[in-house]
Amino acid sequence: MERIYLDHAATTPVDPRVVEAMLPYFTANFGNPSSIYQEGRAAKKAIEESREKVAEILGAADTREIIFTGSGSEADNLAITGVAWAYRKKGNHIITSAIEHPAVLETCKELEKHGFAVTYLPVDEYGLVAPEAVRDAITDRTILVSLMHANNEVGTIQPIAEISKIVRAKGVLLHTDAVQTAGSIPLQADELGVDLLSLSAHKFYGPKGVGVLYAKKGTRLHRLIHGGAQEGRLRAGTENVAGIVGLAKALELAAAGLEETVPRLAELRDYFINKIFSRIDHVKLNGHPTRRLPGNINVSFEFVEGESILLNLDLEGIAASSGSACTSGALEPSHVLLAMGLPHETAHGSVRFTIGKDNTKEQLDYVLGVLEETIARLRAISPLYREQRGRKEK
Amino acid sequence: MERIYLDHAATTPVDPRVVEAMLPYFTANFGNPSSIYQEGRAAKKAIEESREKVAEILGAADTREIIFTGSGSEADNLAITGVAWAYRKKGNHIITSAIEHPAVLETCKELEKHGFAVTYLPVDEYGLVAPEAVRDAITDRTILVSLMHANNEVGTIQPIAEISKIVRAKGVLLHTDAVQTAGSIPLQADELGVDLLSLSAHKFYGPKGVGVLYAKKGTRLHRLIHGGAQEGRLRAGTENVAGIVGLAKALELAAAGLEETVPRLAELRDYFINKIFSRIDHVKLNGHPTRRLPGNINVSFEFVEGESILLNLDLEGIAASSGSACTSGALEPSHVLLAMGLPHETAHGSVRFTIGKDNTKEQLDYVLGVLEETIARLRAISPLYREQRGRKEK
Amino acid sequence: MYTEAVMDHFYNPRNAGELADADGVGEAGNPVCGDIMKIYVKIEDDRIADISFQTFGCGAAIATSSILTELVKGKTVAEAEKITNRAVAEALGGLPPQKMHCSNLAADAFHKALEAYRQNRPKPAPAAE
Amino acid sequence: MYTEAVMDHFYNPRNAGELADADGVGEAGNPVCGDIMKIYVKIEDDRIADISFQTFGCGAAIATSSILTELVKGKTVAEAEKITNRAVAEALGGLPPQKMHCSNLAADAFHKALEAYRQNRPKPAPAAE
Ligand SMILES: Cc1ncc(COP(=O)(O)O)c(C=O)c1O
Ligand SMILES: Cc1ncc(COP(=O)(O)O)c(C=O)c1O
Repeated sequence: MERIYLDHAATTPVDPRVVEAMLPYFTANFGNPSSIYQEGRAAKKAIEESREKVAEILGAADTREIIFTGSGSEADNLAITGVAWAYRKKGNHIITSAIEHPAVLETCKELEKHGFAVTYLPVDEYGLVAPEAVRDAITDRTILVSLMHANNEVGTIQPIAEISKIVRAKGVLLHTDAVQTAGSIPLQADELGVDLLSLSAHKFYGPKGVGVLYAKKGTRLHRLIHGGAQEGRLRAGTENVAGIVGLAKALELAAAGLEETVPRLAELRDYFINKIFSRIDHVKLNGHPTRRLPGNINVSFEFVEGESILLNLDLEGIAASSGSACTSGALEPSHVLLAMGLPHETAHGSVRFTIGKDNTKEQLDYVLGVLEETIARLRAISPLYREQRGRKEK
Repeated sequence: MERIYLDHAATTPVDPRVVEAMLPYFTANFGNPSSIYQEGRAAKKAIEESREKVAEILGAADTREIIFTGSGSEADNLAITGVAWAYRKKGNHIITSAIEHPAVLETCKELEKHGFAVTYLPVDEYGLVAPEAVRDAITDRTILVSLMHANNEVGTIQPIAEISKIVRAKGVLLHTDAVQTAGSIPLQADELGVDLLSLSAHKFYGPKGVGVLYAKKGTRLHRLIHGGAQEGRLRAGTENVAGIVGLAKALELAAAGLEETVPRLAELRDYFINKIFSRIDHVKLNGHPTRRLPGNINVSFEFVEGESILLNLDLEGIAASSGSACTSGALEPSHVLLAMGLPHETAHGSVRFTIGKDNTKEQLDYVLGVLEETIARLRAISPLYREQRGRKEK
Repeated sequence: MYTEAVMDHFYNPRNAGELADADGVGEAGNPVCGDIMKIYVKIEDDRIADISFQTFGCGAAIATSSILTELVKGKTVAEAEKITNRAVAEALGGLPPQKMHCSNLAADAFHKALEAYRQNRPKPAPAAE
Repeated sequence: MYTEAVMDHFYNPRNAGELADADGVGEAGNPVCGDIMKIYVKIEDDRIADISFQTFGCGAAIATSSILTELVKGKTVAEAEKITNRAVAEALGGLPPQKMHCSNLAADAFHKALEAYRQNRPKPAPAAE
């Protein structure tokens, strides 16, 4: 059976053209970029050309603003810890939101142990941070605001450019975790008005284990991984040359395709959402109705639990994900859904489908059929559904 | 012209069998190991099988002792910072040596800013740390001793097993940076008696951008990169699945080949050293005459500067490296050579050749010829050589 | 992640649904945790004559409920009562560690159903001396 | 890393060696830093009639020494004296940033050689009034 992969927010397959671009850097061009001889210079050149590509696509003013890291998480850690320690004398206050990725939240929690104070801003029912709440939270001790560009679970896109005006007017640095938006929607650091921006190659058909931190010129950063002088002394360790080349190639391909993919995926997304609502009752759309990533569908099916839905879909050849605690081995369901005000039981029943560039309408139609059957089957054995049936029927 | 690569301590080409093993994890098996569906489970399985392989080869008692990182540098940083913060209540003293890799030295320097005290032990003229010096340096505030297994520049192999007895008797943890020994000589964490051990795939024909920290069961560690629950909560970020598979495959191939490569490389090494000494005057061997890595040759050619030697060799198709300041853009020549007592000018004239598994005696003979001419040519224009010539002639 | 037995019971749950004329109903878990199990029992001649379950929860929760019904069906109450959550997990060939606590509650629900049955049934007439 | 001009002057250095009958010798740098340049000049009719260099140092150090000798050879002392380290680097099509300071000392050595020449030569007789 052909598998249908609908979890592109989790990771994506590497584009064959990206693999092709990477291959020479494993074998023929394997030099260490720090070496001065021919093999080293070739590797260095590959990295610097990749840096130029990435800088151009992100609207960076200088190639030195691009720092290659070992993941999106590392980029987030470097941005937040890096600014925290570099600006410690100026202040100790950081502002973020309740729905950030753990790479941001856990980094902030860690800094709290070292004398930093962190404000976790709430979000509304759609997952939006209020710009005024950012303004009100800033004090004269605030050194950094870190707000994600789009949420990985519900796809809500934050008004970063608007928030930037407030943050910059107060002379505070702004970081955005753009791991979900890089390669998915147009993304220009200068237009967004951010000082720091993280991304991760494996979210846009690039390899796993390589990310970027964009850090605007003049932003001081303390490094996270100490050692050699690589990446402008901001990230030690022999560079993952093949990975960096792959990241740049993937970002280039994604950027070139955006004009076509954004509207197409958004159309598939809306088609899928509408069909779910017309075919299944007691469903809730999580996230914002319009300000959401083109490929993101996040719905809660009441009276059933998310993991069991995923298992069932998986058996039918479909890959999707859930904010249920059971899918992550956590005790609590998704902190994002809870922050948006969902009751625990509804959060447990959430399923996220994220469409990628190769998904088709036919695949979605097949998924809809399986989904309808799955929900019916699981509701039939759910003690919660039975109780409800009398009260409200479609 | 066929290039002759003699800088295997800097990096190695990825073995084609390793590339082969990695390829499926870019495309067909691209799932996120945290996902519960088929694609995710396959990726998870690949990581866990790799972990088992690595654990077995390193003599680990439990697969959970193997933590995959984004580089050798990250493994070093995680070991040292991780132990420092986890044992902060027990003490704040760390012991290391003056000849460690920057990934260790700079991490220690960073910790000094956070209230830790670090002892940098000296080495003798061969680059050896005296076990008694370790004993004498340990106080009741000492929480960690970090000493490299073999030095990357001069190849000197430290008596880690002997030092372990002293360190463990005092109830102190022992970390070894085995980046240069993993895949080069037999390496068993249990036999060495270390609690933590770092390695990096690109030093043994694996990919760049992936490393391992072995951390013996019971060793508490504070993580460096915060976020998701990957790697037993010790290293957040979506796993570099292809890289991890490549690392394990490369280590497996290296381990299987050791019995054959160790004596063969040592023989080539000694042949090369002897020939240099018989053909070129005013040469000094840096490092230990016998306790050195099988592939390492480090010599100083007096009256000439290392970078100019490398440039000349490079023009003749040969890749080697140097402890000269000029090759790294640093102001000082190699901290390793200076710590071993070499005068600055001799350190500037050092050249390191590191032989790999595919080098041949014929290649070395060609290199010897070029080297002889190069040294003669550069000495002919050196103001230092002229002055010396009268005094001491061969 | 899951054994074949878990997947089989998840995909083809045995004895799912309500039991209209149950002698006892027991429930364990709560929706906040994401797992609720309801077990219905019918007792005849001191035996588990019929049993069914309803479960809101993950694959493990559904599978443990399903296999429990198979494990105890037809047994005497005294015998059936000995079942533990651990025995249920073992019958499935094991569960992932993080599932052992939260999703493995079927035996608890079953014990509550038996308790309810005891509460409900008319006290037996005292035996003639 | 290096321009073609640097590599050319490194590999085929011009005017390398000692000048037996030099009118002035100048030296810059020191072995601790890894760069020493020695410039020998022969002056005739107030012109740089001959010039040579000896250099211990990296590729950039050798190349700057070599091109300096070409740049000033044949010029009048007054003209040649205007040469700067920057001009030497430019004549090579530029140097890597980290090489600008430590390895770009040929002009300094040359200026010292001219100074030595002035110190050495017999003072010219004062012009008749
Ligand atoms: C001894 C030693 N430690 C650590 C490292 C760092 O490894 P990586 O470059 O993979 O970060 C290296 C090599 O660069 C090394 O030789
Ligand atoms: C919003 C967001 N931030 C950060 C990350 C972390 O990226 P990585 O897994 O490459 O470390 C992810 C994905 O895992 C993400 O979705």
